[in-house]
Amino acid sequence: MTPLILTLCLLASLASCRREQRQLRHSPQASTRTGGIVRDAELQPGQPWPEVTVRNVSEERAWDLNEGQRLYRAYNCNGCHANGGGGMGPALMDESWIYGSHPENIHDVIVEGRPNGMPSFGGKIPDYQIWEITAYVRSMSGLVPKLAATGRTDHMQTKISEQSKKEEK
Amino acid sequence: MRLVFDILVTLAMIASLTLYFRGVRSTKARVYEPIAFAAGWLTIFAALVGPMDTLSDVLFAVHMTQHELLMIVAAPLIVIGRPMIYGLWGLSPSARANVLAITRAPAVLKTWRAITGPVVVLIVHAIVLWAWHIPFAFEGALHNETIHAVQHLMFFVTAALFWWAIIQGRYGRLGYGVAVFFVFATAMHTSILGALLFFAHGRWYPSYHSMEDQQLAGLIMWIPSGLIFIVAGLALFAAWLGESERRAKASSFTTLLMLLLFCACANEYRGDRIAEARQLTGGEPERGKTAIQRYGCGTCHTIPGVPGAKATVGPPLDQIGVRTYLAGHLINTPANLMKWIRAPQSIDPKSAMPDMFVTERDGRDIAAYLYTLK
Amino acid sequence: MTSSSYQDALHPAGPYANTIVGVWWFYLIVCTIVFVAVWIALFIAIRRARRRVEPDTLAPRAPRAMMLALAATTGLLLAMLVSSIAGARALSPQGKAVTREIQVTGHQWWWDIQYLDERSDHIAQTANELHVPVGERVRIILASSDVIHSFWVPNLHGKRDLIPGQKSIFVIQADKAGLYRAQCAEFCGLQHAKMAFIVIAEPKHDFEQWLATMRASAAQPKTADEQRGQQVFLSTSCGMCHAIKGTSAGSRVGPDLTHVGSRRTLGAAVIPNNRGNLSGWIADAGGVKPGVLMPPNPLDPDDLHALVAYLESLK
Amino acid sequence: MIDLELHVQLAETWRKPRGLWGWLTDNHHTTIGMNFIVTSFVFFLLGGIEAILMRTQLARPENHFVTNDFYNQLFTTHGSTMMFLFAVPMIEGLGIYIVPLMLGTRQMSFPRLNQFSYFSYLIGGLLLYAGFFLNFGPDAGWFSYVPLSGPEFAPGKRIDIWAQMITFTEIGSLGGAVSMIATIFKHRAPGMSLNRMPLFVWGELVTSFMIVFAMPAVMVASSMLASDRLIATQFFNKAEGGDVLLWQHLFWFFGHPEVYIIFIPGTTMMSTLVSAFTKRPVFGYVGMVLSLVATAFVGFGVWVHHMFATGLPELGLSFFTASSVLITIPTAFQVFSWIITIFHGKFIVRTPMLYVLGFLFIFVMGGLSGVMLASTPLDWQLHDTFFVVAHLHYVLIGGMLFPLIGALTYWFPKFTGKMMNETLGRWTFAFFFVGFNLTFFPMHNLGLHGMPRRVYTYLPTMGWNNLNMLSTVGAYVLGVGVLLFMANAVISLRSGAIAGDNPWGSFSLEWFTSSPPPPYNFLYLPTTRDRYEIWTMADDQPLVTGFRPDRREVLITKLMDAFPDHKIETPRPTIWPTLLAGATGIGVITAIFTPWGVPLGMLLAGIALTGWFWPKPPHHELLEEQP
Amino acid sequence: MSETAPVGRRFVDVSELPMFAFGPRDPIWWGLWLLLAIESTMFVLLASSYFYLRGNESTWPPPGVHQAPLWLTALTVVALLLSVIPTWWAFRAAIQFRLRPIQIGFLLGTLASAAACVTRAYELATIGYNWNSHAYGSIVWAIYFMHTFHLTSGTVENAVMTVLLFKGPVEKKLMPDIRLSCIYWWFVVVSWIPFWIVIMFDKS
Repeated sequence: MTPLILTLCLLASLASCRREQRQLRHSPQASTRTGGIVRDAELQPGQPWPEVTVRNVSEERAWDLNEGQRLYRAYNCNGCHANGGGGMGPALMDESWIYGSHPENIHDVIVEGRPNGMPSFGGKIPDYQIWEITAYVRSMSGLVPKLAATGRTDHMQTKISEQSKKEEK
Repeated sequence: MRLVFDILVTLAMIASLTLYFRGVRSTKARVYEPIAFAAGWLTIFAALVGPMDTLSDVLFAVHMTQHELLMIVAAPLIVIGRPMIYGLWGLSPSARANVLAITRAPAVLKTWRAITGPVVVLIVHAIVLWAWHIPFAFEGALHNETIHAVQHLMFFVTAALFWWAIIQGRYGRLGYGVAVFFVFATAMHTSILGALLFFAHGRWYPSYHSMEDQQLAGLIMWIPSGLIFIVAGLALFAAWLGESERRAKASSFTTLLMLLLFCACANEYRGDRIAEARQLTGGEPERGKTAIQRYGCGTCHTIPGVPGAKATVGPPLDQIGVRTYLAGHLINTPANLMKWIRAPQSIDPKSAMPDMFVTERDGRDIAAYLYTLK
Repeated sequence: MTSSSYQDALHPAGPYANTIVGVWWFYLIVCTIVFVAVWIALFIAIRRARRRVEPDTLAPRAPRAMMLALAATTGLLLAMLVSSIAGARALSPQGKAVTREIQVTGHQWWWDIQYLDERSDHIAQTANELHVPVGERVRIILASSDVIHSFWVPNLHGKRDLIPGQKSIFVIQADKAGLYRAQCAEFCGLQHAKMAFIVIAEPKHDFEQWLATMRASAAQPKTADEQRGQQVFLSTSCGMCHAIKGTSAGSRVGPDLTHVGSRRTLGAAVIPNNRGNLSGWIADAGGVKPGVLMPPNPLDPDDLHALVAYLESLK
Repeated sequence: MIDLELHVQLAETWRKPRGLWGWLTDNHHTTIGMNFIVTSFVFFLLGGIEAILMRTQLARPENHFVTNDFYNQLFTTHGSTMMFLFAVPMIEGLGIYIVPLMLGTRQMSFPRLNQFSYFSYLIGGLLLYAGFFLNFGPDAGWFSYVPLSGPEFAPGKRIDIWAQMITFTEIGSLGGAVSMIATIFKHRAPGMSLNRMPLFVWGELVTSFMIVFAMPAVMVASSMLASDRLIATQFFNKAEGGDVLLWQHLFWFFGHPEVYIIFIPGTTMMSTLVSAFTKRPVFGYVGMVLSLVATAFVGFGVWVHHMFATGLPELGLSFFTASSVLITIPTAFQVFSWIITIFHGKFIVRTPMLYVLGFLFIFVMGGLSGVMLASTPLDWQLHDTFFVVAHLHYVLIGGMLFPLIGALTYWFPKFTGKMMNETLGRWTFAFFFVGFNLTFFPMHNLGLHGMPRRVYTYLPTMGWNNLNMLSTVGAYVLGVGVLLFMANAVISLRSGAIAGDNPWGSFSLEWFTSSPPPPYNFLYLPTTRDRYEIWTMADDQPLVTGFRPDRREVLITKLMDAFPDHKIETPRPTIWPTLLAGATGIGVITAIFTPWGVPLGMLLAGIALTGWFWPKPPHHELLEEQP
Repeated sequence: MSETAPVGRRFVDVSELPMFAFGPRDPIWWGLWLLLAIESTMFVLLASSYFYLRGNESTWPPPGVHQAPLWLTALTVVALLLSVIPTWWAFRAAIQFRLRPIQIGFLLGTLASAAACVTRAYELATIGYNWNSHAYGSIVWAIYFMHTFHLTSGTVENAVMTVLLFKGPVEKKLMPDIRLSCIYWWFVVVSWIPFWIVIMFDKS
């Protein structure tokens, strides 16, 4: 009986480990490194960016997503984007993405800033936090694994929580 | 308006007191019964007339104390005093007969049974208690004397019914164990209401201005009242244990064996039962039935087969043939039953059952009839 | 005062803690007597029982002994109850005039402290260091920005929870000048163990002087090093969370650093404030407090030294 | 010869299935009771290991034995384990095993409900430990205060696991309690009126009633928490009209009675042991019963004293202090009763009696520190410090674990037919007693000297170093005591002295049959006429006969006087309750990940219930339509 | 075929005792009432939470709350109340061992309870707020959930009983269970009334 249970536990651990992982101490490298793709220029003529997919591990970790949510408020992202509904800045919970919806696109937008008001946060926010915010931003439009998504916050609810009934729009 | 109510209350109370003590004089009451009644009566008087009532318009805590006095001090005390029996005896014989005629009407009896049913009293009292604390209702009572009077009446009456069911209804459907449970359940919901008042962030009733006042009112409902409930619950619990011991003592094993044999042999035919009853008592069941009507047993007891015998003053006598005890402590033998019918006070001086001067022959016949009830 | 008694309920330094300690000793004495009495009774019982071969029938004295014991218990309980209620009454903040109002807000895992004033520009803001004048009643207004914390200065008073969404009022008073340590007493997450602050009770004069300093804006950097430090502060991530009055840094996410150089401790009273600790804290706060919300800051060494110099200059 | 024949027939009718299948299907109360006892003991060991790890971490200041994150999981899992997976199930299991024997019956009222309860509890426990071993053990403390345990500050599935574990084990406790109450009311041997029941039975009865009224509160609370986290309800979100303190009210409305749920049976184990080893009835039977009932009653009204520091309206504090210290009086009555009983009895020094003395030392001290904590001023200073940790361990270990180990030693021959080794037993006690006091006494001082509870480390300058080290050493000594107890159990099981039917010469009916009891418990059911039946039993005391040996018939007696009333047929082994527990388990665990778990669980449970209640071929009297 | 007495002892022979009993004599009666006690405690705690949360708000229910239409909710209540009548017949007939009224009572009772389920489903679909809208929504939905759970399981139980009764053969032993089913169903009915009143009419 016991070996059976143990085996089951081990198997389950393979499936669950990442979502519950909590990185409580971050290396200095994670604070400085600026993203998966290093580019030469901020603006590039011609075709849009090639879609290079970067795996943002923060998207798979509930803790990181929750940190993203906290930082989103702490760094005053909601000042312009509100709670994802948009205001001075564009809405983040709808389907349209001006600069692409992939993690590296969003990451780059945060690092580099964009015309018409989006400041550059590169060097101001540690890189790992940018990835966390990226993950959270993507979670607002349901682009991350649902099981890891953040819960509702203990604040006024100005948007529908990631995990709640969606048809109430 | 207030004065009118004060006068009305006072008059009603004096009337009730007079009636009760007339009744007490004309029957043999246990010592503590009139005392309890008088104490309960005084509590009501203190709560409804005088400074407490005046203060209750200004101070919620006093108002709460007033309600608690009515519900958990006065009501049980009055119930212990058995107002219905003595009140009845306090009436003139003709009035008594009239009242009895009314109360013995099947509709009245049915209603009475329904509203004093164990679960019903619990729920009704709870509903009344909670419903009156709805701000709209409570405020209404504060601003209108009539509504206020209705509120107090409902508090008192449902509480009295509650206590009646658990204290006096014991030989009927309720054992003390259930009583303990009901006291516990009522203590729980009352204290939850008190706690809600105490923890409320705002004032429930605009007429009372102070937050502390409301908190104190909640506390009074919660803790001192809870204590009274605990004491009542423990007393009932002790009574439960005692009753269980009394019941068990009688079933010494000879009786136990006899009864089991009895159960096994007794068959369904009434003819056999009648023969058996005759054999046990030497009386005549059919004559017993008419004797029962003649002596008025049905005024207090529910007796199957006897027309109109549906009362709940005393214990119901159905299946008395298979009971272990009579009068709580007397082993159920024909001799004991006859003795009990003929001279109850010789067995239990505190019994409310009156001595009706039943003749020897009638006693035998009544016993015979009762023993056909299985 | 030894360093080991600066967070200690048995070394009261003010009237409230004193009241509590009074109740405590009374309770302790009564409880000790009860405990000893129970064991003496038990000892006698065992000695008697050991000598016996067969159990005896119930002695008529037993119920009386029980009644006596219960009566004694009730009496002692009443005595303790009276002392407790009297103590609670003495501790009540109601109707007590105070000289000052301080708002303490709990954050995961540090304390934001504001000295309230009618004039908004007179509000002094600091963190993890509470100064109070000796011999004066101070009203503390407690709030929380995230989870439940608990404000507890054992040498001055009992504890009071900081509950999100509600403000509670607490009055403390220190009679002896000195330094007392306070610690969060309600489990609040990863760094609950290292969420402390210090209370400094000082004579009124010193206190007023200190408060005046606190109200002022930050000192301007004087040396080149300090100037470069300020530059670093404003251009890197520091300003995203911290505020320094008089500069463009105004974020309220982390503790206010306007007078950080004058503080005795860092990281919510976890390490003493000195150059070495400050540098290490900036570089990698998580090394001292794993789970802390302040990220590691791998600054260029020169930048780091300049930053430390600047922060130390903020007296 | 007739006896032998009857034995063969009954043994066939009541045969317990063996092996894994037997474990899954058997519903006899001795099997279920033993399952509960063994499982909860395993959880006790796990909780103990967590405690040792925590003490190791705290042995020195700024220790790096475990991380803070893991430490938080440790103390949360430790508390939850000891409260929900050890104490209550152990008490229920012991009751399920012993109470029917004490009552002189062959089976409990609802055997399948018991079976369902056990497997619910097991699944709940496994769920918690699956989470713990997979690095998502809950980390918000065993009372999981919101908002720390809420959706914003506790991301991931850690707290969901905790909340669902609570729901699950509470279903188990409630089922066991219902079954226990019905059994005690209706299954007593003829003649065992209510006030002739052994006190242990009273303890189980009162505790079961408390479970019925207290556990729903924590189920409501944990469901609210889970739905706040999973479907974004707003029960505890102040900004949307919720309330943080609502959680504390609901939780402590359960949490305080929970303490009495745990220690009331402990006190009645004490009464049992005191009687058995002084050879005389406990003084003041009615008073003892009333004490239990009074404790239970009052226990529901004092939950607020856990919240003195939350800034409640000041007006109420004295009221709450007063009502809290009320508990002292019934408890004091019990303590005095035992002393009076010892005074008038013999004093037989056997291992269980040592635990009685240990209880009196530790529990009295714990009770007194409880009186201190009920005082508002002292509570403000002592609340949430190590003083509270010391107090609650003095009360719970003193009040429940010491009597329990004594009672397990006392009933070990009943379970196994072998005696436990006396010498080892005394050594065990010595390690327990010394280890316990060494561990927890210094914590009083630590609390007074300002050490808050639930800290994973402390600074070296705080002056707490020596006391903490002492406490850690004590924890290891206590751990050795537990190991000794287990060793003793294993050794005694293999080569202990044969016990015989009634090795202690004790009084209640569980000793009226062989040890261990046959699957049908009693060849002929006994009748009783006294509280201390075996001591006063007449030679010609009647027995009960007349059951069909080919069916599992059980006698039902009347509530008050235990007069034989009717018989019922109890079910044979069946898999369905286990499957129902599994179905509920699937539903509840799936609900952690998707709300669809709820309908899924209901569907599966519906299937299992259909199997459970599928009509069997009728073999009782049929109803015929009357003309 | 029953146990015989051991030689040389007195005995109590229970072989003639019946195999079932009604009311408090029956252990399952206790089981049911204890279950009801548990469920009532839950309902009471939910109600207490409702009133506790009520104290936090100045307007209650919060602005913008639209309840299900009153007539629809009243329809549920009416269906529930109507179901009491046939179940009452069954309840009475059970102790008299008369099969036909029990069958009819349960058939009609099941129909009424199924009707209540249907209207309840419409009710839930028309509630104009969500459980995540605010604490009011959360607690009211919780109450709805708890009661609907009991409503459904009560209806299923009624239906199963009806099937068993019509399918036969029916043992006499089933009669106490019939009465207990009725009691449970009445609990489902009665427990809803106060909540219905509170949800529909509690406004400030």
